[in-house]
Amino acid sequence: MSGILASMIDGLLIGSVYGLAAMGLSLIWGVMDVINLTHGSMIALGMFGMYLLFSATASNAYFLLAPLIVVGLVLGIIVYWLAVNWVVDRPILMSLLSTFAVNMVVIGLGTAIWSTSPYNVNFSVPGITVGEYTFTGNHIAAASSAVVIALLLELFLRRTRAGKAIRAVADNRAAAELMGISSTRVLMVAFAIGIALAMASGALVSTLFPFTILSGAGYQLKSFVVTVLAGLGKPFGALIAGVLLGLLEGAVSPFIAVSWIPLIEFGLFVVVLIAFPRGIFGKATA
Amino acid sequence: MTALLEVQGVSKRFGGLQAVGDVSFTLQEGEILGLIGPNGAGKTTLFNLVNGVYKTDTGSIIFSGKNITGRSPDQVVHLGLARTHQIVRPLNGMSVLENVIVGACYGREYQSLRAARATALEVLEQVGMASRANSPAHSLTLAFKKRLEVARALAARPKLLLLDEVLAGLNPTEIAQMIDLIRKIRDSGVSVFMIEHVMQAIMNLSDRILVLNLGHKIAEAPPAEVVKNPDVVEAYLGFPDIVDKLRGAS
Amino acid sequence: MKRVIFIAFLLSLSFAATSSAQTITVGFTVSRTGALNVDSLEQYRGFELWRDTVNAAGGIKAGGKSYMVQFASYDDESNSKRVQQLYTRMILEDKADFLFSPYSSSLTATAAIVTEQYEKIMLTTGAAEEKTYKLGNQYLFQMFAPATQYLTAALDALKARDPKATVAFVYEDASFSVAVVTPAKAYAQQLGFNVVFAEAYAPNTTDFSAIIDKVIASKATVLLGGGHYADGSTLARQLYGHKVPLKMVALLVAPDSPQWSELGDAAVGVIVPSQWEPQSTFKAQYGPSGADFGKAYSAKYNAPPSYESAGGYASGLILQHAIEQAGGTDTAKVAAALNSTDLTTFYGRSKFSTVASEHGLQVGHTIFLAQWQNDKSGALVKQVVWPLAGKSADLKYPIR
Amino acid sequence: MILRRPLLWLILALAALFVWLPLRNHDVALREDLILVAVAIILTSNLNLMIGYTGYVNFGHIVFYGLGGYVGLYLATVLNWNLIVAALIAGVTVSVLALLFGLGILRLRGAYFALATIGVLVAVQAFVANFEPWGRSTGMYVSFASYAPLGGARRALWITYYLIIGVMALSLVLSLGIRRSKFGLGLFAIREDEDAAIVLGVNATVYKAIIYSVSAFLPAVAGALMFFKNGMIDPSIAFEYMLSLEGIVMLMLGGQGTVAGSALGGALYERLRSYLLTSPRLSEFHLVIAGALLLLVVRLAPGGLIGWLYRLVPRSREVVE
Repeated sequence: MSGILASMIDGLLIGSVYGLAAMGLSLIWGVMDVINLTHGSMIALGMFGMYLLFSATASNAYFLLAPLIVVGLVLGIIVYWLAVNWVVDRPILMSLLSTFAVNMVVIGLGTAIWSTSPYNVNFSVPGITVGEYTFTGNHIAAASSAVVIALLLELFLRRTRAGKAIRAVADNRAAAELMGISSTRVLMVAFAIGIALAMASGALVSTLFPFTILSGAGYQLKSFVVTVLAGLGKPFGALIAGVLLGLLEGAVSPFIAVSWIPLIEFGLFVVVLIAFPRGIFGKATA
Repeated sequence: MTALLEVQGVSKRFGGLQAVGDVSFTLQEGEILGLIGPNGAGKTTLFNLVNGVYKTDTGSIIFSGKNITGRSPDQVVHLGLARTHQIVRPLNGMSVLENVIVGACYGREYQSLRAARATALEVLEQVGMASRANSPAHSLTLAFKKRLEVARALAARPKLLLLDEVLAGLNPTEIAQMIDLIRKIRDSGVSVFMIEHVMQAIMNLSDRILVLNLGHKIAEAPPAEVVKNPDVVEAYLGFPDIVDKLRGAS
Repeated sequence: MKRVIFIAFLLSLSFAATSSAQTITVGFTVSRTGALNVDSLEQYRGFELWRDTVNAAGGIKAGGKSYMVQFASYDDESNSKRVQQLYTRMILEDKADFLFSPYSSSLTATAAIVTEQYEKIMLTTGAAEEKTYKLGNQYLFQMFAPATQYLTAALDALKARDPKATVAFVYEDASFSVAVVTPAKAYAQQLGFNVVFAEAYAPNTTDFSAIIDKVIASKATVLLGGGHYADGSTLARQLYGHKVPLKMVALLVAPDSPQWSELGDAAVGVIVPSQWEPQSTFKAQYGPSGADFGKAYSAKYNAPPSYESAGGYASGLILQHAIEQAGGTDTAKVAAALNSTDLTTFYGRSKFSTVASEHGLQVGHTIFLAQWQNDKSGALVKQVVWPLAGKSADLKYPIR
Repeated sequence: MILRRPLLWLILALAALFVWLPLRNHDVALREDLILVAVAIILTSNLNLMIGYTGYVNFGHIVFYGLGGYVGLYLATVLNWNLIVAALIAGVTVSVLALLFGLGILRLRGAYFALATIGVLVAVQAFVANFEPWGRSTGMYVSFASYAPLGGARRALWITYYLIIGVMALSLVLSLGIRRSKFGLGLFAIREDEDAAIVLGVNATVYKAIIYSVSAFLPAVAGALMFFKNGMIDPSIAFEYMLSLEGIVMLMLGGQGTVAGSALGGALYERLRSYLLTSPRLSEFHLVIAGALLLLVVRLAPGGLIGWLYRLVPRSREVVE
């Protein structure tokens, strides 16, 4: 197997986890026009949530996603009432600051509890070896879990009443309210799902890499890139954009030092923002 | 009389919609030119093309002897073409006076802050808002917000003023005051190009009227001729009461 | 939080005990938070154990007086931004008489600017990079063997076992590891090794798969590099997870920590260049023996000491020795005593360069290689494998 | 004169106080505290030019500080230029770069602009981390010899302190000057309604690019001075995302859009952080406290401390503005 192919498969696997992380950000942003700066800390909480649950139960880490998603939904509702409900429709700075404040509190509490030392979830799934390259079982399991969660979300949004309400509010809140949809409740549910997705992606990352309470920040930045590439409010687009970003990383890394990748990624991010403010998959018209 | 504004074959398309198609007209110095047409006729789009908010697809716009096609709104203001917005856009966080000072500072004369302040006070006096100079702009009633729009545009010391439905939403007393104001403005030497739905007013004020329908010009004539124009009557057929008003006004 | 209260408690105890004796204050910052926190805390424990041992014995006795030791220390958040503010504060407000360095070469470089200005002695530990000692400092004394030595030892050991090995360098792009790898690369070529791949990764890297794919493609059989604990342990885990066919892996700093054994199978066979190992059998001319230090440390912290802990403790010993030689705490006299120090403690030999162009550089201490091996009972232990004279086990090569 | 321009005199008095306080007892510890306060004020007041005056949320403002530090340190220690010249050239270089970046990303509005500024920050950091002449991730160290032209390290630190105080005073005077200028009025118009401002004749594209570039200048100069004083620079401390965000917190705390608010917020927040960091009981909770404080300010007093003061004592507005 050639190095570049192996590298791209690795990229594809990790890319789906980026995509899952970005879905939460994208959903919230698209539905309520709030850039959720608690995203990074929620990803970190997902990591520590997995760590605690795994240490307590020692069961298959990927089965623990379900209870963590529930925790995420509850946490999302709390954060929504604490910091988000009153900034919807306020200037963008307000929502940025209020979510950032929650982020600081969470990081601060996390630092007090866990310090900033790295933690690991010592769970491993046997990998697949092709020639001299081995793809770890954890990567494969995490990527599959991400895709399954993404599909479930897409089904929820397209097939259920609540999902349709979320899409209606995202599309045109005023019109949705006229049709009798309680937008506050819809926003709360969408926010809670966004947080649950962030936590789920954090939980998946925790099975791949060591993490500290500060680790969420890097994934938050990646989520921004992915969300912008995909266009706002397109959660499934975010998954695809995440995979593409992973593939891109995998495709270029054999040819340049890995430390250049952030420059390429964020350079691309700025260029795409300027050239296609609605995202590559967004509508072409302004 | 010489032509102040010459619009030649201007078009604008949004996706599949021809918002303005091949419109040409001339506005003479010192004239009040009215612009009417049913909803969606492309009136505000035409304004946006004239003052550069939108780029034209085809055609040219000559203002005061200069080709201003493709120039941005801020450049157009410096040449002496100011406008108001159909939906008022006060600078909410600032006082009434500051709003008008912005107009004066960045208008045709590009006045200094000190001169602009004097101009602004003068203009506020002219539009009858001197007593509200220090009120926050967001606290005004709609009628005063409309006057503020006019005041800001006037403060730019324009040669031509584009007024976009400054009468809409006002009560009869307020309408009378505004009509009076517009006359005074014209008398002070500023030409006026105005969109209006209040027919009685526009018929009375305008020297000539331009009628748009579905983005195309269907008439350009003095008020009395416009109401007799069969194309105009047909365009308004869906709105019989307006036809009545047109007739009544003449 | 508990730890803070505990320290406050200890401090108040030492106050109570010393009301009759004089005190000296030693200041330093600790990275209680941030990327360096594992390594920095181990170093701190060394300081702490030294202080408690000294105070329990009635303080440092010099010039007919006893000096009880107290600390002034703050969290630097693993970030040099506040280091100068905090060192200035310790010097001026907490009236620190002597200073220890923060952990890591870059934080130390920042602190040194302040300590030099105030002509305060700073013993640096956890700061192996040499550049700082070549800037004309007068009061800086390095406890660690300098960075150049770290991987040259590993290359010597490799040369003895497999002169045809192909070498890859994968290392953190940070002051310390760059200072280690740059001379090591040259040395590897000098020894005739084929260096097939070399890449620095950003500090905080957690995903090494791209680099690992490149290492596999390069057909390297030996990997040298690493940086600090967080990245080094991650790299080792992922090398293991991707089943990279390597015969030897030597990483900086990280494998020395007792926490390394938590890596399980991924830990096996990894070599670490070390400043000190519990198995080392130096004849201490001064202070405790290695065994006594290890026992006291394990009793207090419930974990074996790492070389950072030993370095921390040894800094205290060397300072204590110099104060005793100087007969007091006068900076000039203590500095003179440090300049003429040539002392072997449990930590090994310590001697500082007095050449003007590299004043304070450590010239007495040398590097060990330690390797994680399974002992007869299958437990993971760290064995000294180099230099051959001091080995406690043979180098396991290839790893598997 | 004082009655006509109270704030200008207040700024000069503040600068004089900053100069006098540590000098009185030659109190270097106080100087070290104050220099961080001064830097906080410099960053906040220049950030205010973008956020408070123009309404553009810049999340990557720290990029100017870091780049200034790099250019300045490179000129002062590698090429051995005079410190003041190096700092000024750093300021000009970064301003020119900001102008170029600005013309690109200022086409974006609202959240998109905010995100693009994060992108610029991370991209620049990644570039510098790979840039060989600037020492890649390892950064650059100041040789002690570099302090010799200023009369040794000890004097050099005092000199950089006074220069920083000068930059602080300049930042505040600049903010005040812009606030009272026609240029400032144009910026406020953009902040309130950019499209309306354009129709009123404000050349928003040029104005935004200019203010973006201007808001880069003094932070870059300060960066050059501070990293020279710091003795080393590396990408992680030069482009600290967290510090950039804290700048916004400080601004909100004091009150965006006002000169006094930006200074007050910068000073208070920095003192609070320093206090929490060195207080043994609270040091582990400094982020929690700062975060909770921010949430309260945003929620209860969105105008910040200054806005709150104006509401309590309306007369104070006339004095302070």
